[in-house]
Amino acid sequence: MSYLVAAYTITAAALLGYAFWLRRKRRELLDRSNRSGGGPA
Amino acid sequence: MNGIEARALEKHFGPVRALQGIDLSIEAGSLVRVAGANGAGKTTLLRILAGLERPTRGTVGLGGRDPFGRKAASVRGRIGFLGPTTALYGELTLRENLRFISSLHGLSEERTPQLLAALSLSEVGDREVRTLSQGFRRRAGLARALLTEPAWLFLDEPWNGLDRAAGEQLTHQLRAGREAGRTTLVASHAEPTGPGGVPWDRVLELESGRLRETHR
Amino acid sequence: MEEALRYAGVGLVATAALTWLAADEARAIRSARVAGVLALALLALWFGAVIWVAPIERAQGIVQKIFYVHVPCAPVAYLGFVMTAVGGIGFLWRRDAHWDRVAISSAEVGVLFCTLILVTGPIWAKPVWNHWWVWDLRLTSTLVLWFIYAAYLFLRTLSSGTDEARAFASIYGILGTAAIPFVFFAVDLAQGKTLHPSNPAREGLPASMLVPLLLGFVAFACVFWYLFARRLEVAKLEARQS
Amino acid sequence: MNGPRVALAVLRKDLLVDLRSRDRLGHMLIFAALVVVLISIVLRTSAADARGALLPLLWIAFLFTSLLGLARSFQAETEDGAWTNLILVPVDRGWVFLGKAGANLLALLVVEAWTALLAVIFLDVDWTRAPGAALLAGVLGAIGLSTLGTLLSALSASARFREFLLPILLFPLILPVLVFAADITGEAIAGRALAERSAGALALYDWVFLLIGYLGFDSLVEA
Repeated sequence: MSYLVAAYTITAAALLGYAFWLRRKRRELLDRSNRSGGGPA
Repeated sequence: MNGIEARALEKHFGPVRALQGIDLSIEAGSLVRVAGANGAGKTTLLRILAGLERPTRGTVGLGGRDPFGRKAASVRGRIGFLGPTTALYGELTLRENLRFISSLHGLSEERTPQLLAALSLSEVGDREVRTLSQGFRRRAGLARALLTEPAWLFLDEPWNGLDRAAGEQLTHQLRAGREAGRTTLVASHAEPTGPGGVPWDRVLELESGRLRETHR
Repeated sequence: MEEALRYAGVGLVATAALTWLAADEARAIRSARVAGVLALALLALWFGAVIWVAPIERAQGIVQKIFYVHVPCAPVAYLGFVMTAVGGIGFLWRRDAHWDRVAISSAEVGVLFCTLILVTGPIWAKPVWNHWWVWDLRLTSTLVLWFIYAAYLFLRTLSSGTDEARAFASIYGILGTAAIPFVFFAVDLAQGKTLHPSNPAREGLPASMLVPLLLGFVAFACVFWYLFARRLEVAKLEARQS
Repeated sequence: MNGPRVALAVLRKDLLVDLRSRDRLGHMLIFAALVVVLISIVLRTSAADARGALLPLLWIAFLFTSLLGLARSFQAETEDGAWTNLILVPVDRGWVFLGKAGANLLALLVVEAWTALLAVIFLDVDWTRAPGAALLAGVLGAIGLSTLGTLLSALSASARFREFLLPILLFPLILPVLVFAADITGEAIAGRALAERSAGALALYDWVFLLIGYLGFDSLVEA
């Protein structure tokens, strides 16, 4: 059972982790471009 | 009409803007100096016009043909370029190097000895290029650029490392090229001294990636 | 062999769809919201199906349910790899950095899913066959592909931002994808000589196992679509930044 | 047709540079001998083992040896700034690629023959049981390796960590060649019939990657 839980949690963690990393990178880049006058995407 | 055109040329190396929109049109057979301080983008401009590096944006025309286009092979064969290095193979002798370039372009056998004589390099012809002095190596590089009798010749700081005699021969070659209808672009930050000077048709002033033409 | 053809057929359709989507970068980026909503809905359905619809398999027990997360990762991983070549060809043909962004985005998401295959595989193999690594055809081939596209990502980190680096990466992406069939054939040839428990055949699955599996394929496809669109947007913003 | 003329000129030039500098080939031969001897000693081989596990190891030894030569395919062009000569040619640059790959192929064939000889001396391998198959594997394997190796070394010539980059890029892609070639030679040594499937796959592999190299090289040189 623990193997089953491990497989699903690792998959969820990887996908969510990557999605949030992208979200944070996107916000970071948008702020930087707003500050330097560039418009949002 | 095998002049040189460029429209809205831009070249970015990541955040660095080496060229920021260059437009120029040079008639065939003219001898043009590209002046400008170090880092103005002279080398980048020459390499792009010579078909060695693609522009990030904009187009290049040599005799109306794009050196980066699909059918650029015929144009490429008639481009001569001399950069900061001789572009020769150190382990090979000067003659072997020039014979290699000749076979790449299908040139006749006499072209090499003829050019070596013209640039008084005959006596070092059989020495490995890496054993040549700086001055001879620079002249050997010039010989390589002139070997294919290019219709468009691009020289990047060719006077660097040349002694007076070699400088004169270079000026002579530029004059001869001009008569023969060759279009030549020479990048040099300082006005080359020497007897009679160089009969420039035009001087292009390059400043941080932009063109400021000084006089006709 | 027949299964491989069906696999390739579906793959072709998916690649064509994603190429059409990626052709217009702005539209692809805007589609992230739709993809996100679809992905969440389908993931919920898929997970519910795995818990309530999928049976407890007699031989392996509950741990067999790793099957429903392990297998759906494969098609999207390969879709990511094929799209890397599509992006590469697009860039070399049009010299438009947009296609290069498509290549990097699909490669990254592809490697993510490929890594998940290589993680969930051993987690499943350990309790059932009592060793972590199984030299089975699909798993081994996927491992080799992982190295190819990890090398692709490594190549990109060395020198980004110049057209030269993009052209180099494009060519390697194309080489990598061209190698896929040869890798499969070579691994089959090499491993064929040693006996290993093969993956449970998928055709003879009862409906109760097929439903969660198919839901998994579709759900993971939407997750791929969402992550790809978001990563494309990040690449676009980075390009505009420099 | 001046394409082949250019390819031949590049090939001749590369061989001349190799002969003149003499170190590239010399290093490879010494390295190959070292690896084969190392394998033989460390694995405490007996003649019987030679046919079984050892033969594929020869291909791995050959792969590592070839790295030395392939990594320096474009060294002259990169260091002496001689890329210009290969870019400004009046033909499709794919011919330049074929010339370079040809020069590498010849070097690899020499190293391969040398490795085969070492196998006879140290591992009592008897190539005469099926010389044709062994030769076929050798030539097709060397073609695959020189094709991919040349293209990837052009890719990594200007990169920073090029010593690491070439093996990382090359090894996963070259795996099929090793498998097919090892299969053909394995069957040959065992005196069984030619492994057609492997021979066919290897030939197709060579052809596909030669084509990608030919087409890809053009957009690679002036990136």
